[in-house]
Amino acid sequence: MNRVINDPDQVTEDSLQGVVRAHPDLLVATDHPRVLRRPSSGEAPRVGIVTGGGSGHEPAFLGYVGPGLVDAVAVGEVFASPTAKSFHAAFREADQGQGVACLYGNYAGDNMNVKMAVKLAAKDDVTVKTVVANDDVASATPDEADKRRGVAGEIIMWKAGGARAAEGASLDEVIASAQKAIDNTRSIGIGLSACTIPANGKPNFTIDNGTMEVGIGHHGEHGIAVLPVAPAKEMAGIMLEKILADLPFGGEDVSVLISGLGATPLMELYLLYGHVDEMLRAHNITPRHRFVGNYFTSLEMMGVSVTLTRVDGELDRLLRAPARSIGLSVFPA
Amino acid sequence: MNRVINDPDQVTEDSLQGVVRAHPDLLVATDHPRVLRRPSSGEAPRVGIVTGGGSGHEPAFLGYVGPGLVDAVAVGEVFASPTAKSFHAAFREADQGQGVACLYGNYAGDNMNVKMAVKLAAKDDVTVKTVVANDDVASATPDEADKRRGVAGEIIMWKAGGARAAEGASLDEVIASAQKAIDNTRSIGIGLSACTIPANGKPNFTIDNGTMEVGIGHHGEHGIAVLPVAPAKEMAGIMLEKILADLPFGGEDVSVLISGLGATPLMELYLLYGHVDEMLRAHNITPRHRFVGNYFTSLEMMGVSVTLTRVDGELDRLLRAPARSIGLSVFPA
Amino acid sequence: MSESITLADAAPIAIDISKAVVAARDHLSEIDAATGDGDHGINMAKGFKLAIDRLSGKPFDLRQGFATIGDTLLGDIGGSMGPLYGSLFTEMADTLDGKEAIDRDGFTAMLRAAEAAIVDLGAAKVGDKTLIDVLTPSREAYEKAVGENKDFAGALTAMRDAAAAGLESTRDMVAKLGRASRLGERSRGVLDAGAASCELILRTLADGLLARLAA
Amino acid sequence: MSESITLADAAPIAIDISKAVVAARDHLSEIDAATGDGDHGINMAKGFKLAIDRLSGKPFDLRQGFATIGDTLLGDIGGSMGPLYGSLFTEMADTLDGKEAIDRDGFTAMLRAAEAAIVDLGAAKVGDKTLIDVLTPSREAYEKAVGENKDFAGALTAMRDAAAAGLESTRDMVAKLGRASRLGERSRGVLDAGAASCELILRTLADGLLARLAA
Ligand SMILES: Nc1ncnc2c1ncn2[C@@H]1O[C@H](COP(=O)(O)OP(=O)(O)O)[C@@H](O)[C@H]1O
Ligand SMILES: Nc1ncnc2c1ncn2[C@@H]1O[C@H](COP(=O)(O)OP(=O)(O)O)[C@@H](O)[C@H]1O
Ligand SMILES: [Mg+2]
Ligand SMILES: [Mg+2]
Ligand SMILES: [Mg+2]
Ligand SMILES: [Mg+2]
Repeated sequence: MNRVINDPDQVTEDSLQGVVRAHPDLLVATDHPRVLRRPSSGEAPRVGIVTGGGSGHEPAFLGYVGPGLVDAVAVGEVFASPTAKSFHAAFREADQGQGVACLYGNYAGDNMNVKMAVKLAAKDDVTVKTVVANDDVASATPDEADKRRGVAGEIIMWKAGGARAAEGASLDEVIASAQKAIDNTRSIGIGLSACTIPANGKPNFTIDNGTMEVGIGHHGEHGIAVLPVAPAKEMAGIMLEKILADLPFGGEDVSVLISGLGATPLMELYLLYGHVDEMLRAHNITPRHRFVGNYFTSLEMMGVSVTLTRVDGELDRLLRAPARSIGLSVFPA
Repeated sequence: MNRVINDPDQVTEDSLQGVVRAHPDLLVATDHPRVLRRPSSGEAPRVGIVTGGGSGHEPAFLGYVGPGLVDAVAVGEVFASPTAKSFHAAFREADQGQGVACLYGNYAGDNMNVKMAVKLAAKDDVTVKTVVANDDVASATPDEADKRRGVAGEIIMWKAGGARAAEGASLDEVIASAQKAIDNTRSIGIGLSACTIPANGKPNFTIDNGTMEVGIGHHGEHGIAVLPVAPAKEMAGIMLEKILADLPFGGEDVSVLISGLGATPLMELYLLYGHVDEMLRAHNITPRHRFVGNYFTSLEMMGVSVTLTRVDGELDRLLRAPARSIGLSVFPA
Repeated sequence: MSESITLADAAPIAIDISKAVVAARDHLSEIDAATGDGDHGINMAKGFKLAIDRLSGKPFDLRQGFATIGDTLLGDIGGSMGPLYGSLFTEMADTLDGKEAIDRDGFTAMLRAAEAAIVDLGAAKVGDKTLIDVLTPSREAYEKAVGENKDFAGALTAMRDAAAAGLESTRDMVAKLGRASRLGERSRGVLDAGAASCELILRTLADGLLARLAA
Repeated sequence: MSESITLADAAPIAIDISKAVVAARDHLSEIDAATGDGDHGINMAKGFKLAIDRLSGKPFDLRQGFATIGDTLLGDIGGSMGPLYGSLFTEMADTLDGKEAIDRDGFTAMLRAAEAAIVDLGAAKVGDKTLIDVLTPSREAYEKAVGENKDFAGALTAMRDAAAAGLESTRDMVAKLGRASRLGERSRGVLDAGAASCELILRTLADGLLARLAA
């Protein structure tokens, strides 16, 4: 395992040191060692946006802290939910007296820790409302959509919620927009090789050479089918078929987000984007917002995910709003 | 080889299709299939900036086309210089009557192709001047610095040259600033695992598990030493020692750019940045500009590079100037 | 044979449990890798190791030992295990509040609190292929033995056997909760990681008490 | 034995050379991988395959064949090989301009032009571990044989042998140009990739002419 680390059990701590040194304009340390926040800005108080999740998915989650996006983030161990106390501390850091929107992904650990943290925050009179991303169509059938994982669609949720908060909207409005964003978002991933948690020292799952796992999760959770590696064009077809069957897309504008899972070269992500774009247009769907890059990764896993969002006037406005962060920047028009 | 491609011999073509579909605001196709350019902008004519190089280094090179950066790019096969005709076509696309600055990296193929292209351009009365990046300290001794490879320092050169052109400077001024940027820049990389050119189907070099190659090139060119993998802190020490010995840094501001080579997770790049930052400050050197990410990659190679630039008032201004591209964005202050 | 153990005498059991978890680190991760994300041993070992550090150097009794484990898991270990086992140990400690010793009925209260903590937070049911498949049958076996008037040692032995059987029962289950649930039928045929750690904890606890009862 | 071959008769040699390069694709890449970046065969094969496509279906002579190879390499193949071999074939074709046939002296001119094209662009010297280590001794051996009054076939044979020896000579050299030069002493002990392709091209060219001379 050839890594750029010191003690494998301390990668999260060590990495956070570097993050705050590299981006003091975006992220500062707090009293809680696993919580980072935007530096105080002197802007008018607004709804605070919090997220959190396991490490190893960089730029998610801390890479989406910044103007127009997230205010504070709770950072977990590699592939493990942050603690309840971390989420609680993040709520305190983000709160500006207007309440906090906690926008996170649907994993057992995160659900439990957020639940406990919301209770703790209530004792401090900090109102926290939540939206739980469940965009991964491969992780449960439509009638069990509440069991679905949150994956790269979380970025769209953060962007929508963050932009709405920046507009000065109320907590309920922010929650409604973030919920709307995720309700209109579907994702699916294809895994092409496994990854190794540093503290583990060996891959915690396997994808045989020459095979791809359709519907794989961000931690190597098994997908819906293991198939021989297909040409990129077929991969695009397989993924779009699952997504389009799940939410009636058609005749409207969408946002397309292609994320690498870590080690797949950027040139391949663009190659896939070309096919996705072509196929969508053939379905009379217009990619209005386009994101291609390593937005939500799983250490050095090879593979890709595709995230589609139906974009109405409101979501279009929120996606276009300026934002700045490690993972996503939108220039002022 | 689990890749997101179709025909392995067509990855470059196929990928370019996706790039122009994804970013019509930044990059458009031209009459030459291997040349992309910024869309026409209606701005006042200024010096055109061209670069080019092999594919597989994304976001380099095409990812640095955009406002405040590069105007046109010549795209080669994976790890191979673009053709002379491609460079020539890129010169034509970038020229606005004020001449063209071709800012590229020091490789035999690129040198020859640029040389032939400059001759071809002279026949069209397009003036082209060049700056050849040679920032890789590991690739030759100081007395043979003209043999050194260009690596991630090229980004600093593009940023400086692009910003100077945007200021309306003359061709000679743009060339002088780009040359100054690269003259004050030093890089070194550490390779941790090999990569596979799709058309090859198997790795074209090896890095044994448990070893690191100090000074590796962007195409797996051998470095200066193969050592057991060291802790990140030692890696930082090894790399800084080489760089600091080569150019008298001290008591001044620098730009630090940490680039992953492809598959090394972002959290490890930040982890390394933390050590580099700490060590520089201990040397009384202040990291004023900080870039951490996958800026210049080699397909799915694992490893990192560190690039340091001595920054005076002019370079500080040029690095701060607004820019927008796939690989690097600097917000208006 | 004594029927009660002072919390001071029982204190080392908190360390024994922690050490057992730390020693099982790779084993637990391997089980998790089969259906989950392979980190169960890492998270657990990190938390229990931290708890050992926090307990070292100062005197404590079983209640304080469990409370420290609970606090550490809740405050420093995320994932599912932080809140689940954190609440489990915190609630177990709470049942020992103000007591000097643990006896057969005290242990009933402790087991009930442990189970309730997990169910409240995670809403798992027997058959979902989680640690509840160890915890619930263990608590039931213990109470059944008590109902049959077995002594403390006998009830502990019954619990320990039920824990082992409970763990084994997860092998043929299809996961319904947690990461493994997305696997469906493919989760059948392997043990559940949380069930394995739960069995280890209950077994070490039972063994520690049994050894002291026999002394 | 004839002493001259018409360019029309010699035309298939352009295809033979191209096919030989395409067939050596993996072999050439392997050699390049030892000291370079392992793509020599890929670039070369892609270029020569394209040239075959462009030549197929219409009549051409050796001059046109070489000109098409040269154009294709210059226009479609980057790396070092596009400009180097592109100029080499273009300049070789130019020496055939206006001619009907190739003979002993015409071949001298062609070889000189080939060498000059490479030296002008790449400034390599014998001993730098590049294709010049095949090209220069081959040209010299050819001219020496001509000076010794050997016939066309004899001079070609001398050139072919010198090319093979030149290739072998690169094994013990330390690379001074191109990617491999960064290796220093570590580049010793393996052949040079460009030298290998150059030897293949010269050998195929000589064999094609020799076969026609003997006919
Ligand atoms: N809702 C739940 N109730 C009880 N136990 C659960 C629940 N969800 C998951 N588990 C347990 O958690 C274990 C996995 O723990 P761990 O691997 O540490 O966390 P994660 O799934 O976050 O990686 C499973 O084996 C299962 O026993
Ligand atoms: N300046 C030069 N003159 C002649 N031949 C050269 C020169 N530089 C490199 N070469 C040849 O190029 C070969 C490598 O070609 P290739 O692998 O296709 O290109 P690249 O080095 O760009 O990957 C070397 O083996 C060497 O023979
Ligand atoms: Mg986990
Ligand atoms: Mg090459
Ligand atoms: Mg797990
Ligand atoms: Mg090569």
